Amino acid sequence: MSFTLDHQLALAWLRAAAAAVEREQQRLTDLDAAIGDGDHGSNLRRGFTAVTEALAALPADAPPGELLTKAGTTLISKVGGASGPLYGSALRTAGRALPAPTADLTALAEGLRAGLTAVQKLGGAAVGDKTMVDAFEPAVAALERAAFDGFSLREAAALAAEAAQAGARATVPLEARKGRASYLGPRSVGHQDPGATSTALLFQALADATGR
Amino acid sequence: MSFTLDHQLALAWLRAAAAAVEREQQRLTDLDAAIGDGDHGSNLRRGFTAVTEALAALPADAPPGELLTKAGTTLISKVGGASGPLYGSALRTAGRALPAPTADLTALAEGLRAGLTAVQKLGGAAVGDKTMVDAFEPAVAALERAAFDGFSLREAAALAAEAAQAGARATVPLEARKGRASYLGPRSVGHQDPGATSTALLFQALADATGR
Amino acid sequence: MKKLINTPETVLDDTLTGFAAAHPELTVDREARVIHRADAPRAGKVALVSGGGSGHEPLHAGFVGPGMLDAACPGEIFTSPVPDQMLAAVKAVHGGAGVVFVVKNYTGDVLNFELAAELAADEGIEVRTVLVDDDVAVKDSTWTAGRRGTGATVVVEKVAGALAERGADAAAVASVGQRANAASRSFAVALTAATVPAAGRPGFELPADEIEVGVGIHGEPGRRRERLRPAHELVAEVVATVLAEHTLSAGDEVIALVNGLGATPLHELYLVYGEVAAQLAEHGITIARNLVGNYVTSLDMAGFSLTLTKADAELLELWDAPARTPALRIG
Amino acid sequence: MKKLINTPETVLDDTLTGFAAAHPELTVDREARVIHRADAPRAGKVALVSGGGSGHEPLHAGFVGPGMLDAACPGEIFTSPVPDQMLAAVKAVHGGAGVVFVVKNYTGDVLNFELAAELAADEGIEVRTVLVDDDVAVKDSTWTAGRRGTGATVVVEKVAGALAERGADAAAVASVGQRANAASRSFAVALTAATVPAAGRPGFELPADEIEVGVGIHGEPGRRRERLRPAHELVAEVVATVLAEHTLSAGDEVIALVNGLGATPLHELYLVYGEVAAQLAEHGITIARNLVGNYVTSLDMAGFSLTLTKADAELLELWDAPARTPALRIG
Ligand SMILES: Nc1ncnc2c1ncn2[C@@H]1O[C@H](COP(=O)(O)OP(=O)(O)O)[C@@H](O)[C@H]1O
Ligand SMILES: Nc1ncnc2c1ncn2[C@@H]1O[C@H](COP(=O)(O)OP(=O)(O)O)[C@@H](O)[C@H]1O
Ligand SMILES: [Mg+2]
Ligand SMILES: [Mg+2]
Ligand SMILES: [Mg+2]
Ligand SMILES: [Mg+2]
Repeated sequence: MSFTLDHQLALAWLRAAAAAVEREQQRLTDLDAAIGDGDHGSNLRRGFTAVTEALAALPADAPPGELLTKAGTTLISKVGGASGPLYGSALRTAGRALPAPTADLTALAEGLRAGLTAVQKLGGAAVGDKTMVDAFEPAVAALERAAFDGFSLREAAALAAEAAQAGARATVPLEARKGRASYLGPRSVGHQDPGATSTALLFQALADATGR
Repeated sequence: MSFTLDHQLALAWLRAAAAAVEREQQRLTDLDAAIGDGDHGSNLRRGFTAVTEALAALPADAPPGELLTKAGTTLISKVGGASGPLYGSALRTAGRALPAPTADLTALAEGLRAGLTAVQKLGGAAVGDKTMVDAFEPAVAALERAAFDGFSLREAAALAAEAAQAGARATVPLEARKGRASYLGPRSVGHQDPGATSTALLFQALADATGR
Repeated sequence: MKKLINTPETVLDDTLTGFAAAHPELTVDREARVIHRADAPRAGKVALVSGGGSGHEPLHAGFVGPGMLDAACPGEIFTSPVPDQMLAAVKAVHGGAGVVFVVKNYTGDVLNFELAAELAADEGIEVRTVLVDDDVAVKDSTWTAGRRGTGATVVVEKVAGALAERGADAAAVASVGQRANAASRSFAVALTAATVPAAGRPGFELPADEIEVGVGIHGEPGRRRERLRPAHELVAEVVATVLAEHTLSAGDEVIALVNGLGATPLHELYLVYGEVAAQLAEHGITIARNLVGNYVTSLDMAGFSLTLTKADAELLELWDAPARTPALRIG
Repeated sequence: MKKLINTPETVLDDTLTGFAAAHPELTVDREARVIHRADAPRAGKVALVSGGGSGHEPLHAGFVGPGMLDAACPGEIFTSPVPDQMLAAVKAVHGGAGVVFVVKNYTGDVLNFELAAELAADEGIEVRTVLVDDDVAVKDSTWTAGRRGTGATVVVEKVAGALAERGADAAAVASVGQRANAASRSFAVALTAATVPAAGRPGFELPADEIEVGVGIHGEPGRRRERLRPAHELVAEVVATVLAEHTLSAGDEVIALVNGLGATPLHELYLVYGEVAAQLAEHGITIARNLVGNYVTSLDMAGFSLTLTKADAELLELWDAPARTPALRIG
């Protein structure tokens, strides 16, 4: 169990994320097929397979920020679609913002806030637009609150995972205003956003990694 | 009730044929879809619709041969496919062979034999090849036998219709050697030939017309 | 049945109307149902005329133009045209140097073109015929209807059209067409059945994981049903089937046509072409020229056909000659 | 799912292998996933680069060649390519006169091309972008992702390509592309859904007598579901929808594209074109140029899109300029 984000934890997080994406690939694709183009699962799978390989090439003492940055640039280079640049920029920006050799909860929350800002700058989506931002924002907010309240990284990660999951579920009744689902207009209502769903997986992966 | 084929009877026959084709169009098409290309019903319907129109333009004293010839050339001009030239040549050849102003049973049998010969010359099919010849041949043979035995035209037509029908049914177990169905090889077995089926309709139309 | 049509009865007329609107560079006689070059008749040029049932677009109207056909006669869907159409076409394009018919080997086409040739002869116009019979799914025998005409039609119309354009005489034009046909073999595989508008439902029912092997272009079932396999394996079977009925050996060059049957996405056809090229290379056979796309289709059937024409210097030179038609432009 | 593929994972690579084999006149860098003109880079010529998800063939690779694109970057099926591809393309074709990207307006394409433009700028190469957003099924608004890019892409790539070929500078090439896009509106109707290989089943289920109206080219459902009606009525709705978002009036000329979505038989497209031409004529609008065929597809989706580009002398002149590409040859 880690109290700060170090190399080990960052590696465990990203590997858990890759495993979750692999496991949930079909579900993500099905969600995307309903209101998008049916490739979100295979997109992220391709991306995180490459991330796992890229991380293996990094030195064992690489700081966590370097791992996140590497993951981000790899996603940008391998995924394509909307989620590639968005997740890629999020991780790259977060990674660059993290201190070395380790990041405490406050630094992690700040880094991920920077990552979220990058996503919003690139994609122009606000909370309620039915995108990954709807899961990302509450998760980062939960980390920030937990840091302020003095929670442990492990407790904070669990809260963030819960918040992301709730945010993803909350996209169901929304009408999409960004991404492909927005083309459907009112017909996008009643479906959970695939990107918000994968964001929830990524925060659950962090919680799982801190819990080990 | 006619004892010879005159203008009236020829007209009634061809009209009954047109009505039968109209009525059985879907069945002919379905049979053709199974072992051919699914157009036999619409082909003959298009042809006999044109025949009905063309006959209306002939003078009321036109001999039966002229009606059959007209029907034949009309089918050639309107049907296309394999059945157009075959039925068209059969009727044209038969029509040209018929005496004027009326034809007795013997003359009719001779005329239709000439028509059948034209079909076989054009298409190269023998009995057993699973084509219209399988219904045409026994029908003509029945007419010839009936003429020899001194039957009336009406009795002869009924026998010919029966023979044609039996011939058509007998195509079911055959493997096609001519026409599109031959492309299927052994898979053509178990289906009734559409052209033999329409030939049976045409002889039934003659029987119906003589019976009125 | 889902189709972009008005009524099954008007499909051909409505299609011709659209074709005429889209191609003002050609003359479309909707009454006579003939499409011909606007500059016809060309004095002294052998006139190349083809036609057949509709539903195989762009065949044949899409190949009318300088360097290919002088005229095309479209029949009803999957139904050979009638002799009156061919006669009208002959009269429209005959330039005094004779006429060559390109006829796909189906009983209906053969008979109707035969009758048309007789009618033309009655008017003093000599007609020669090139019969196309490349489909090895059908065994060739005098006891049957013989091999069907499919993809090779494009090759025949291209090379015969090129030679006619150069002013060769009718015997030479017919002869090179016959040579191109004799040098060609084809085979097709269907993933789905075609639906004839007038029939209203597919010609056959195919389970979700099965294909028809050895199909023709008229929606009829093929020689047998098989499981769908990866493209690599499927192409291996198709290539082997074509080569078994061909006279190709290592060192030979071919013109290869990977042809979509109407509802096959282009990227799949390219993928198939890649397999074909690689597998022919293993046999030492080089693809000198190729076409990948929808050329001889079967309405909304998904699947492909492979046509291999053994090439020689003359055929390649005629293949490369300019053609300016709606569906094929070369040079 | 019935497709002529090996595995869903290898579809793009296998397709590229086939495309490379079929088009030796182009250079296919399978490692970098870039297709470019064999004579690139051409010193002093503005390089026109496009790309997008695969599954829309012949877009974009089919439009690489003299008179149109210098390079194309194919992404995975329905997935925008990655910035590394665009950067590799830029490096391969940049001839010192700048680069113009043609980008269809989808979040993924826009973001990835944006990142690529930044990477190119880092290497000192200036990139301009033409954003294509012609699909009126999507309301244009800053609060949404904006209109999608569909059929107009062909028009933009044609006219911008023609101007680049003539040696115009990057600003002029981008500007004429933007002008062609602004003059274009499109709308699409689907009869069947597309199946993404990796998904394995159709994007939506459509009853036997219903269609999706206002679909895009990524298999997504449209704005609403309707009964299939005769082509005449359906085209009337599509024409009215396009005209309502257009600035056309009687006397205007257009370039019209009746585009198949991948599994639509060509004869149906011609039939639709006939209706389009007749109905536009009723509005006093003349079709000056047309394309009828599969140009911007959506895998195995059946249906069509209509694109109308308001024409002027310059656009028509650029349209008529020579193009020598696998999928479009003009002049
Ligand atoms: N403008 C945007 N801002 C934030 N997230 C977005 C935006 N557009 C799309 N997304 C997210 O991306 C997800 C789709 O990703 P993916 O399917 O991989 O890419 P694509 O839509 O290009 O096929 C959506 O579910 C949504 O969460
Ligand atoms: N060579 C032939 N000789 C006699 N009849 C034939 C021959 N070829 C085909 N037929 C008949 O024609 C029928 C098919 O007619 P039709 O469907 O109208 O034409 P097509 O086969 O050109 O579509 C077959 O069922 C068969 O009876
Ligand atoms: Mg997607
Ligand atoms: Mg038939
Ligand atoms: Mg037929
Ligand atoms: Mg996508």
